[in-house]
Amino acid sequence: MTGRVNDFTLKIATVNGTGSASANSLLMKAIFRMGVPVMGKNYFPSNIQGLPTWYEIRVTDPGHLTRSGEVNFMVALNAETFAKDHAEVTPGGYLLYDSTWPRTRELDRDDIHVIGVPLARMVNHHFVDARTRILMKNVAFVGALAALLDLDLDVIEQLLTETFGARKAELVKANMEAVKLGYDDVREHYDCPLPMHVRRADMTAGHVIVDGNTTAALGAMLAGATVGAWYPLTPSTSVMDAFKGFCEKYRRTADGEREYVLLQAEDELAAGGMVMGAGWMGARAFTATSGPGISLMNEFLSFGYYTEIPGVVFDIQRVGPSTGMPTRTQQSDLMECAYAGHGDTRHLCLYPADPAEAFHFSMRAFDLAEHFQTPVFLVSDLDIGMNEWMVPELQWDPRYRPDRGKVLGRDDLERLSGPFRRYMDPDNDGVPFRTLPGVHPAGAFFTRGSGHSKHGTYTEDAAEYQEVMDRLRRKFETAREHVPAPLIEYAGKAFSADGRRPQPVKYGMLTVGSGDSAVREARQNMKAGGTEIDYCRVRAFPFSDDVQRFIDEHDTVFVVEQNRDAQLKSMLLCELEVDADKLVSVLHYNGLPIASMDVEAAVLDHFRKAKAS
Amino acid sequence: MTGRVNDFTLKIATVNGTGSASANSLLMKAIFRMGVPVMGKNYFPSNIQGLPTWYEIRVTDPGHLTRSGEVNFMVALNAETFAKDHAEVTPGGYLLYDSTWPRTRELDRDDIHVIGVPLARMVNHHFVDARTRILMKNVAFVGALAALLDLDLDVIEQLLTETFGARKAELVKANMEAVKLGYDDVREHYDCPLPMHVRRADMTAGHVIVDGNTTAALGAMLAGATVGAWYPLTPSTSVMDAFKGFCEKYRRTADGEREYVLLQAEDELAAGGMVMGAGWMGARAFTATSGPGISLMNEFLSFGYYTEIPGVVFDIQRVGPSTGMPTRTQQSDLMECAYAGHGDTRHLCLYPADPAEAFHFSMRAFDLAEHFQTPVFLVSDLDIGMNEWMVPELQWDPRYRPDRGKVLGRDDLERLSGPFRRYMDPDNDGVPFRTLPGVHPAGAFFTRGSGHSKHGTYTEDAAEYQEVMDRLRRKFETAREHVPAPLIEYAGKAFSADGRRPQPVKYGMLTVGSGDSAVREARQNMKAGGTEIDYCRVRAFPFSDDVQRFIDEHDTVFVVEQNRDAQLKSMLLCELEVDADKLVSVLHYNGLPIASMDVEAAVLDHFRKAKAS
Amino acid sequence: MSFMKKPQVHHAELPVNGLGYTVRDYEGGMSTLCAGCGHDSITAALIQACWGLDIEPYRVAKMSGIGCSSKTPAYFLREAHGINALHGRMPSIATGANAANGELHFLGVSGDGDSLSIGFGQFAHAIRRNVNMLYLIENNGVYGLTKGQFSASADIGSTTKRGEANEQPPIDPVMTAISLGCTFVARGFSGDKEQLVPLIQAGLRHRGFAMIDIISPCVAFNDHEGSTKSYAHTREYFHPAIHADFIPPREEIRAEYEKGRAMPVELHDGSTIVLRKIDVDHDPTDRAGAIAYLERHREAREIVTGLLYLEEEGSDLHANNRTVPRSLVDIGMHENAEAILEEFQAGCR
Amino acid sequence: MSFMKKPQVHHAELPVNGLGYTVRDYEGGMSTLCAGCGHDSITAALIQACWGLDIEPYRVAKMSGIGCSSKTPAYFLREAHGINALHGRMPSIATGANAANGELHFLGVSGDGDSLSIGFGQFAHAIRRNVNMLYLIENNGVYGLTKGQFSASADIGSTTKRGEANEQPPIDPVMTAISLGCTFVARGFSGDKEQLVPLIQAGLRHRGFAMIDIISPCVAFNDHEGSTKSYAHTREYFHPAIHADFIPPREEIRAEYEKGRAMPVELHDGSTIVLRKIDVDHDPTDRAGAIAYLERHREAREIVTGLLYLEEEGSDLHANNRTVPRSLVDIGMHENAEAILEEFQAGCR
Ligand SMILES: Cc1ncc(C[n+]2csc(CCOP(=O)(O)OP(=O)(O)O)c2C)c(N)n1
Ligand SMILES: Cc1ncc(C[n+]2csc(CCOP(=O)(O)OP(=O)(O)O)c2C)c(N)n1
Ligand code: SF4
Ligand code: SF4
Ligand SMILES: [Mg+2]
Ligand SMILES: [Mg+2]
Repeated sequence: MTGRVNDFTLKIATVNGTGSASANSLLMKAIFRMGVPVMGKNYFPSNIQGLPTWYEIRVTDPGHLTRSGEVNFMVALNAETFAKDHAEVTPGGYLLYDSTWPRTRELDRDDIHVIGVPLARMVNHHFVDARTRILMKNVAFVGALAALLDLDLDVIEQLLTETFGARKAELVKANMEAVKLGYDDVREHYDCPLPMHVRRADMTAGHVIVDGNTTAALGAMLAGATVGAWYPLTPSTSVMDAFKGFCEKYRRTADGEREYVLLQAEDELAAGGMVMGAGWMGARAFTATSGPGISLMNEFLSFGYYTEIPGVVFDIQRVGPSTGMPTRTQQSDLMECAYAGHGDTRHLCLYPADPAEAFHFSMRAFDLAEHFQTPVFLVSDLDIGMNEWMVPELQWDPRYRPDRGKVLGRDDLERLSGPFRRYMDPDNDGVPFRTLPGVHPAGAFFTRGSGHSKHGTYTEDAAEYQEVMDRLRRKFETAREHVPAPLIEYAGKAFSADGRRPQPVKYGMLTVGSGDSAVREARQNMKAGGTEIDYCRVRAFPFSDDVQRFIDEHDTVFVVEQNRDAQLKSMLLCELEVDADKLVSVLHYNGLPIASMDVEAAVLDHFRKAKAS
Repeated sequence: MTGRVNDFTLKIATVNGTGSASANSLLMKAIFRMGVPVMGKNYFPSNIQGLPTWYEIRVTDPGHLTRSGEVNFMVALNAETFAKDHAEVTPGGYLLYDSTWPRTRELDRDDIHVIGVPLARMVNHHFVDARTRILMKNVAFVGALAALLDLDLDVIEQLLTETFGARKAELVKANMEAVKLGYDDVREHYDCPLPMHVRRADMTAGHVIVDGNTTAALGAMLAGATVGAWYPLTPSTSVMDAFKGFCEKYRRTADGEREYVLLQAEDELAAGGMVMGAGWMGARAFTATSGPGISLMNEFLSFGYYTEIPGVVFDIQRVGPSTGMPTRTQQSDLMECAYAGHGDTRHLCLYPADPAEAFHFSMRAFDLAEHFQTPVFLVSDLDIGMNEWMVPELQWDPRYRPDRGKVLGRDDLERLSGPFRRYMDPDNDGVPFRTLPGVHPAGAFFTRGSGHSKHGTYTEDAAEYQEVMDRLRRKFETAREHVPAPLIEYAGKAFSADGRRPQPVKYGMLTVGSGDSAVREARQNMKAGGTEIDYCRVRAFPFSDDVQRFIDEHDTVFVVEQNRDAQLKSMLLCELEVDADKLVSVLHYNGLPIASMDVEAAVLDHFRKAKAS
Repeated sequence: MSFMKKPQVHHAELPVNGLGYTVRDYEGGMSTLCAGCGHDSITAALIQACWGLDIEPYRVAKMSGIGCSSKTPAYFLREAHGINALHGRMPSIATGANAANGELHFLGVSGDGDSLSIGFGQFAHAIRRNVNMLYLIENNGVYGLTKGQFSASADIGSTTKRGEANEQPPIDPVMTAISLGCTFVARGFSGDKEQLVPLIQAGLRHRGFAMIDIISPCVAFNDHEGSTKSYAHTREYFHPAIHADFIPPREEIRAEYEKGRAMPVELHDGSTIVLRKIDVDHDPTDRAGAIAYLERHREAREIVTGLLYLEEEGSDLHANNRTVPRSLVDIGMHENAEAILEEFQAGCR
Repeated sequence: MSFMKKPQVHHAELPVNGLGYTVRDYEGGMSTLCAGCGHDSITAALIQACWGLDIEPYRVAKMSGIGCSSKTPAYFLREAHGINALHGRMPSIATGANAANGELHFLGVSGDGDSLSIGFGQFAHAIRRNVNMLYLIENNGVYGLTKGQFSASADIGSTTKRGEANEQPPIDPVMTAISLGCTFVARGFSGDKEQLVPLIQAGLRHRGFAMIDIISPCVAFNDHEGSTKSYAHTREYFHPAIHADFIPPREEIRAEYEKGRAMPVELHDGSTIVLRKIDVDHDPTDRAGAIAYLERHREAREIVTGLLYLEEEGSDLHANNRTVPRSLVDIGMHENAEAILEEFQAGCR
């Protein structure tokens, strides 16, 4: 662990509400600007001020934008968690602490390098105002790291200038002073840079740093969503904040009138109803929430399924059950989203893996909702939604046209002979025609969550009821090949008998959403160790035939997911024809994003056990 | 279809709000009193007055207390549904109608016997008051049937006397007059009794006629439930009406003080919270609801699971999704109940098959809830809950003692050294100790749905969080062998290799809840046709090992359930190690209780197809 | 503007309105309610009110929750789109629908159970948002559809058919609405169509949330002696305070009003409501006064009816939002999406 | 009665109450709220109030919803069982818990978001049921925990930190509670402990639902200029109306009160509240008058504080139910279950 140039993990332990968040971003962005791929994960507490918070930065020229699972450099600035943070450093790694308060007794490991910087002392000496002192301590450690890791001070200054803008030049100056304090002190006392450091490269061109809630919000706006309804709930709140920001910029007429309505509902149940109301009226409408909100929307989801009203629900998953850990990540709403609501219901779900896909799937969700006239979930999570990710630049597809689905307009209705019948299946795809309120008298019908016939009339008749339910099931089957296909990668190069795809190897690995990069790194590491594994990432529910085939063509498929109860595996078993023995669960559910090491360890463990038995 | 003595189905079509409900009960009870097994199913509309309603009575000395699927005698008194009702009669069967309005044009079938009785004319002639005329028309047809089917008039008079009591003797008299009107008219114009009729027998001794909502309510009272909270919702409302009735009788002190509290909540969400509040305090508490209510309780179910608060939820399932058909039956909340709530949650569920089991499982639910400190579902349905069933008399087990679970009392806490730790696993069964508010200062802890450690303290720590989640899963595993075992019956007599159970045949049939009797009759009919099938009825979730074994030991298992999406089959696939090919779904979901014919037809169809391919 | 070619001479005997429609054109499906149910009378009043206002039926959005009352939108305006929401959740559906297209007439029908029990939160918050709609509570003091349990509007001491007395204080929709800032608050009685029709008309024309609490007896479960929501009890304690005469835009105010007793209020569309004080004590434009007046009469158990509070200056959801004055249904596409995307990403490097 | 052998001489310097406890014995875990948060002051007032009433901590049930305010029950009475319910759903938990065992002291802490947005329905219905509990709303006009969105108690015109103005009328918990029939309604300010402590004490002793709306500024998100829930604004518009002096049972009323300005009200446990009128206009036992008074001051934007409405005769949930006067936790077993079963079945043949 000495010469890890451009390939190490740095973790910063501080207290929230002290300005550390901006210091951490600054650090991450500086590395990015130096052309080196970088991953950032924020582990913040569920309060406003005073609790432990961590930020993990992985500098990764191999491009593994995921947690490795180890920490090579710890910046331990929180007394409360010092012991734990100290213990977490990998042997051979580094620990930086604020030596204003020497911790000689606690520093009892001889397998790591300890760097003491008297941050508080220097900063208090230099700055007067109390709040400034707190904030600048965090900037000073950035300076220390800049020296140790060989970060470019010009880049840092440039970033500060961009943040504060020309008008707040004095802030840039103060911040740079703090940077210098740390920088100079460390250069005075330590050999800089360390053998583990950052070296300028050219690997981040064509990339951006974004979070998935912002990209999802942008997708919603560009897809034409005009009504958003929500209730604040971590970690989904920033979707709506971002949506509002975009709309204020791009959705106001010259004289300031809004071409959108954002409704802060009284709770998630009402937010769900608002989306249904707007969808019934014909607008593209959505809400963003997390597990507790989905629970509250269950009745409306059952309603939306049965009445066939479009609407989009962003579920930014967090740790459950119940209030759980609101600021930690998990994939534990997979089943709830797919089958939400009482009665026989099933919902289309899209599973983005990163902020780029969150953007594209967000747009896709609106198209699918209107095409299939049903609530559609974008199932994201806190890791995708709130962490800053380096992703390839988002591309706009100039051919994009919204798919508004089968809606009879005024002229269609004018030509209609006989009454409009809402729930027929004219095209044999399970998708009926709909009409919108206020367009034409001939389009009128009564939408109800109670029993209805294919004509849209009230019914309690067994056969009439069943006919509609059967069509709904057919509609869902149609969707199977309309939703995003899984992403499948084969390890081998040899082609299968039919020549259409490479010959599968013995093992497959299947995951969903934010598990992607950890699985990719694990695969690569295992390949280096001689084990080849094919890969499938499910991107939507219902599962397409490709998923079935992928499972069929492998002896063993590792199903990697971030929940306790193997929810993805359960859904595969429910929905496909799968031999249960084949599927081996790799489960991770402690609230931290899954690390490549977690995947690797589980798979290797399985091999070991399989060999032993 | 002539000489079907004691073995036929009678169906009465009327309009609701006309007093037909009591006439139908009278009819059913009279047959029961004559010693002949009888089944009654009520298909009533979701309004108060004026819509079509049907009542189906099966007279069944073979003891098939289920719908056969055919109607041998139709009493068609509703003009609106006359055509349909007329068409439904089995060839060779009978149709009785009110010939006050002759329907010669509509009576166009020559394969059935038509009996016209001028009910309205006779009744209007005899009675003066308008409301009495409406009511008595329904009593008059009972008289007509009494003549045709050879029912005992004394039994009818006795039943009327019991209903109205001595104080309303004039009502008994009026009713008997109406009965006689019908009776005499028919005897005058037709050969009575018909070849298809009732013959006194002695097959109902030791049986009672009860509905499952009443028995479940009685179970709740006898299990010691002291707090009930609910919001009116068909078909669950009568659980609470019955509970109240029992408590008013048996739970008031000499001076009228109540030893229970019944809370009519403002909605189901609040009802769920009230149950949790009472459970936290230590009382046995429950709610009764149906699908929409479960949807609304999702957040609290997730809370109850994670905080480990006992509580019982009766889900009297009706037709979904959404408002669906509130007065029709279905088993479409199976998955929602098992996995209700966001995050990794799973709930104990009990599945009674009839009102007798509803009684026993209701009591059991309270024991399990306190033993495992978790919400427990009693998953019943409208068919069990609201229809009158003939069942063997309920037996009280004198050894019954409530299982209040691991609760530290005042003395335990007095002896406690060190702080109380809520979420440990002292007995290695996943079940921690709990304490109740107000008992002792040493028992205090803070219950929260947010992340907590095994000590019960707030945590955002990955390992501490996971530890609790893992124990919760262990607790669920422990429950597997504590919940009611499946009921398994083998067709064969030969014993298996280990001598412990009969040798299985090739085919198995598996069902849940109210599917029981239809499957039993189908099995018996198929056996007569030469096909033997073993039988397993799942009675609880989680599924015990016996269910796994049953599936393992058969080549094909028909999974019979009353929903569209094969929810039971899905759960079997998720929870057990099952080869999906083995399970063949038999699905019925049109809102009527499944008939034996539905099962038989589906199974025979499968065989035919299997042979063909 | 109508799309439908009306059969010219149907119902020749019936008068036609400004659009050439007869009241028949405002009807809906057959009611499945009990004979004598108050709700059916309200349906009739609604039909008449809409006919009288020359409203194009298809430009109305009919909405309801679940309950006997909530079934009624199927029984009027067959050419209007309708939606039966979930129990208690019509306000959120109405809010979303109105947000999407504020150009239609929004007409919500609810029950006392639907609005005051399960739906109380949504009801209150729709008022706060001042969603531009007419919201009727068909108030019978019970849950009709689930067979007669007390609702939250049942008065203390009111009894069930079996004689059990309610012991909890009622939630009064009128008081609630006024204190939550509702800008149009009225109470009527299903048995008094003459009073009700102009109230409905005024409510439909009011810009903002107009709430009318309508006592509407349930003959099946709450019309017995001992009930305070029966026909008999309502008639006995009926206390009209402010009569509202609705006068369409640009029509002259013809009736003669006693001085000091009539207040004309012009609505945003040019129509006028003449508030005729039956009870001089009450000034329906003074919120504090109205509340005090209601509270005094409540203590006397009187059922005060009429247009009880009116504020025509409030700004509705769209005014607060400064929404463009048209439907948002087809508005959201961006010509310059690619540029927007690039502008955004420029800040992410 | 206490089970705990208290270490005899700890905190020797602190005064002890009737049970021999010091205020330290009423404390809880360390607060994790922001320094300066109003909620922490309320916690301190609660501690002092309970100490002063000689309440046995373990006989209190502490309950809350979700929010910064709802975290506070972890910071006082460490010997009491506590429960953090779901967001907005504490009233139902409290109702069920109280139904199960009405013998404890029930103390609920909520926020304005928790009670007036998501929880408004439950809040209203717990009032209707008159659950015997003290219910505090720590009212800061924002959602603190989710970082500063407006709550339903935000006043029209109040601005966010970024300057956006709220346009929806506020829900006033005091007005709401009175009009829903709440029997004890007060308002306080986290910055005025002297007024607050006796209000809390009176509320704890009141039989029935006692609601105290406490303005409690959020220093992180709503203490800026333009906010109407800031310390500065609250102090400026603070208008004490009725001061409550709480006097324990059998203690003599010692203070001298100006004639006509003091009203002693005896509570069910023999303690007394002396209502001291600061504002002679206001009679806190006259509901209609109280409402009118509040409405007038609301129009003047004044924040009226004190014990604003009190009715000591109301009957609570258990009184209405006629529950046996003891916990139901262990009561439900039937000696004669077999006979009951048989009696039932006798009617089923
Ligand atoms: C979630 C939910 N809970 C319960 C019900 C059952 N339910 C249907 S209508 C109703 C009450 C209706 O009362 P109200 O709104 O006063 O209407 P009314 O029938 O009296 O006109 C109830 C409880 C339901 N449909 N949905
Ligand atoms: C169902 C649900 N929705 C949203 C949230 C997120 N949430 C937590 S606290 C809170 C608002 C708290 O506001 P308030 O009650 O005023 O408390 P404060 O923090 O201001 O004291 C919200 C929206 C949640 N916990 N649960
Ligand atoms: S039950 Fe009552 S509310 Fe329902 S239709 Fe009948 S009379 Fe009307
Ligand atoms: S955010 Fe506001 S309410 Fe929350 S702790 Fe901080 S100051 Fe208090
Ligand atoms: Mg009602
Ligand atoms: Mg707040």
